[in-house]
This record gives sequence, C-alpha cells and structure tokens, in this order.
Amino acid sequence: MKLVYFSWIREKLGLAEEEVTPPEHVGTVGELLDWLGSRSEAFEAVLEHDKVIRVAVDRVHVHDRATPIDGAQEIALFPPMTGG
Amino acid sequence: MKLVYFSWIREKLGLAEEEVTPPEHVGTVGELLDWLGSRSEAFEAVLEHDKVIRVAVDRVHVHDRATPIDGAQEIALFPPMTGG
Amino acid sequence: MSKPATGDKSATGKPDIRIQREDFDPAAEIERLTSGRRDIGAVVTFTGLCRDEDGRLAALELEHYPGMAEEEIARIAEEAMARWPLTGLTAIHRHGRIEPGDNIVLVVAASSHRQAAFEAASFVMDFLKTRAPFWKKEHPLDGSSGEWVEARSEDDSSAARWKG
Amino acid sequence: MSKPATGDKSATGKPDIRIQREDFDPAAEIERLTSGRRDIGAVVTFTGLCRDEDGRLAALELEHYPGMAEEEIARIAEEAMARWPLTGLTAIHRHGRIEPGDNIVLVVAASSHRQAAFEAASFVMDFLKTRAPFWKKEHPLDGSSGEWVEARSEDDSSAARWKG
Repeated sequence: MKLVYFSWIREKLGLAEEEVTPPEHVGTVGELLDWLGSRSEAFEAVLEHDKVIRVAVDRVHVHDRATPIDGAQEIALFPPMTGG
Repeated sequence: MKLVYFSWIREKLGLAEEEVTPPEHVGTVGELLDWLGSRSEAFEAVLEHDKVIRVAVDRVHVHDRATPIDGAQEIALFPPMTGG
Repeated sequence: MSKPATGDKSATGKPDIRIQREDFDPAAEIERLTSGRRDIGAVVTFTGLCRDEDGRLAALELEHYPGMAEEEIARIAEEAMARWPLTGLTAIHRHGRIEPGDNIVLVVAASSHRQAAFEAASFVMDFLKTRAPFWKKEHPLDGSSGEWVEARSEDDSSAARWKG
Repeated sequence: MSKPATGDKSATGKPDIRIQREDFDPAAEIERLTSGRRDIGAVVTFTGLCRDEDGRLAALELEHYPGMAEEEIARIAEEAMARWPLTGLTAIHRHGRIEPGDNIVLVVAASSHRQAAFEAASFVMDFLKTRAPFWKKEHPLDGSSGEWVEARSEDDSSAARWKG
C-alpha cells in the first residue's frame, strides 16, 4: 500500500510518500501506526504527537484507530487541517 | 408640518405628501392619526388598517402612538417595509 | 483602482451606504473594501435578486422614502459596526423598476474573522428587510394591476434573533 | 457568458468544486450561478484572504492533498445541498504561495431564500476549515524559517454548531 505524508509530518520524515507492505498482523490503522513507529526513529519521533495525527484511508477521514486497513490502496497521515 | 405617504397608503389617499397644521389639542402620533381620519373619508379608509400603519417622525421609526409630535418637521405614514 | 478607496484604514468605522437606481458590481465593492489592505481575513457578500415567482412576475417596482432610506440603513450598519469587529461595511439598495434576475440589494462585510463577517452581513440584511423604508409592488406578466408585496412574519422573527 | 453555464437548471444539485493555484473572481462565480435564471433570490459569497498578521508575514504556503481535497470539499458541499434548498453552490480553494491581501478561498451559495444561502455558505466554510486537507505554513517577513499554522479549537466549535 501507498503511504502519503503532509505538512510537518512530511517534513519530519523527509518523505512525501512511500510504498510499504505491512506484515500480516497489522490489520488496523492503529496497528499500522505502531508498526511504522517500530520501523524508524523518524517515525517514532512523529508518533510523539500521536494524539493530533489524522488519518485518511483511500482519501476518506478515519476517526477510529480500530478501522481496518485491509484492501486499502492509499493511507495518508497528516496534522489537523488549517485551510480555508 | 409635512406629511408624507408611501406604498398603498399613498395610492389610497391619491397623495404623496401634504402640508398640514393640526389643531392645538393634537399632541401625539395617535392624536394626529385620529385627527387625519376625521378630516377625510380617504384617510378614514386608510385607518381601517390602523394596526399595520407604521409612522416615522423626522425620518426615525416611532413604535409608540403616544410619541409627541411637537416640533416635528416631517411625519411619514407607510405600511410594513418589504425591501431587501 | 483610481478612485479613493473606501478601504483606506482611515475610513474604517464608517459604513458606505448607497441608494440608487443603477445596478451595482459585487466584485468592485469587495475591491473597495479590501484594496491595499493586508489585515482582512474574510469578506462576506449578500446579493438579493428579483425572482419571477414561478414565472408570474414581469417586474417589481421598488418605492422608497428618500432621505430616511439612507439614514435608516446607516443606523443598521452602524449597529453592526459596533457589534462586530469589522474593517468595512457596504450596503447598496436599488429602487425603481427591477426585472427578474436583476440585483436589488448588496451587503458586503469585511473583517479579520469569518464569523464576524457572516454574522454582520446577516444582521444587516435582517434589519434592512424589516426597518429600511422600501416597498415592493408586483407587476404581473399577465398585465393585471399588481399588488403590493405583504411583509412576511418570518422576516420579523429573523430580525428578533439578534435581540439581547 | 460564452462557456456552458454551471447555473443551468439541469446543473442544479451538483456543486462546483475547484482546487487551483490561480486566483478566482467572485463576480464571475456569482454570474455562473445566476446567469439566465429568474428563480434565485439570494447569493452569499465568502472570500477568505491571506492576512499579514500585524505585518509579520511575507506569505503563506498552502499545501494540500491532491485528489482528497476535491473529494472532501465535494462531500461537504453535497451535505450542504442536501440540508438547504440551494440552486447552486461553488467552492474554490487555492494552493501554493499566497501573499497578504490575496484570495485563498471562495464559497458561493445561491438559493431562493436568504437564510438558506447564508447558512449553507457558513456551513461549508466551517467544515472546509476542519475537514478539507490543506495546511498553511507561514513565511515570516524577517526571513526566519516559518512555522506550520496550528489548528484552532474555535474552528472545531464552529463546525460542531451544525451537529444534530
């Protein structure tokens, strides 16, 4: 699946997007974040702000970390929006 | 003092404005309306709609028929506004 | 813009009120309030147009009380300026014959903050409907003699929202 | 207008959403929603502009999530169309570098009724602020490296007004 990052999350990771294949035990948004944090120090640092991180699965906001990611094509991580 | 009329009040009276000198006992907006009604049948017909008639004294809305008219230059009578 | 901008900082606090027969241009009025400024975050415009009432109307005739119309809208606009932190406020009301699809009224409110701009424009419209001395007469398409539009009680309730 | 009017009766019900780098013209967008129609009584526009924050800012950089930005604003706009009797709804959000005094966002709501137009425009702005995937970074005038703008809790409360 494709991961896309925005705003200071993109800057902290030094990465706008990446292709990943999570292991089988990673079935939800929350488990994905934990797994990503275990993979890199940069991501672990991002997760210090875990509470404010917003997630979109296939371009739709997800408000529950228990949301399954099975079959998702694109998962986005970003801070609270400040448009308008 | 000058009286000015608008909308259907103007049409019913066939008159856009007139100069009047009310007798001394006419001291309030309400007394002015009564006196005008006693002067002409056309005005008496207008007063059948007394409840909806709005009054402005010197271009300021007046919400109380007991408002004094002493010293007023221009008194306007009109139905509820429908602008905007 | 070549004409003196109403949007000059010096002009803040004085609403711009116009009663006119001619049409207006919302974009030009936004420009007048914002030109040369860098402190405005939000501009709300309200444009009121003449409807044909399901094809029934050829036109509306808008009668007004010259003098009082300007003064009353200015009073409403000044109440709005006192109530919300506005950087500018414009209200233009047309009179005379107006056909379906044509503009009747424009309110433009500018502020640093979007709620202030929205609420001020809505407030001005609600009171303009119930307090500004204008009266609409219908000219039906079938050539019959038109009726004066009756005031709507919903307009009074809209205005009453802002009490207290 | 030479281009096909979005304001055609046939187009009612489909909001017009655009994400673009270029500026927009509020008057042209009003015209697109009202041209050739005789059933629209009210048009409300909201224009959001870049402020200089008391002279501190040289510019804002607006980052967005391409694809999702259009889709999310379309979802918000469709909720508004379902909730109020609108004849048309347009939302345009710019991205890229935007300087103080320049436009950021435009919402235009058209309806037979003024409250519907006011409320729909305000609703779209409230949710656009909290749900549309855009992020602002400040470029200070003093050349220091800018900060990302933090989300404001007032924006969440504004959006919460519309619940239920």
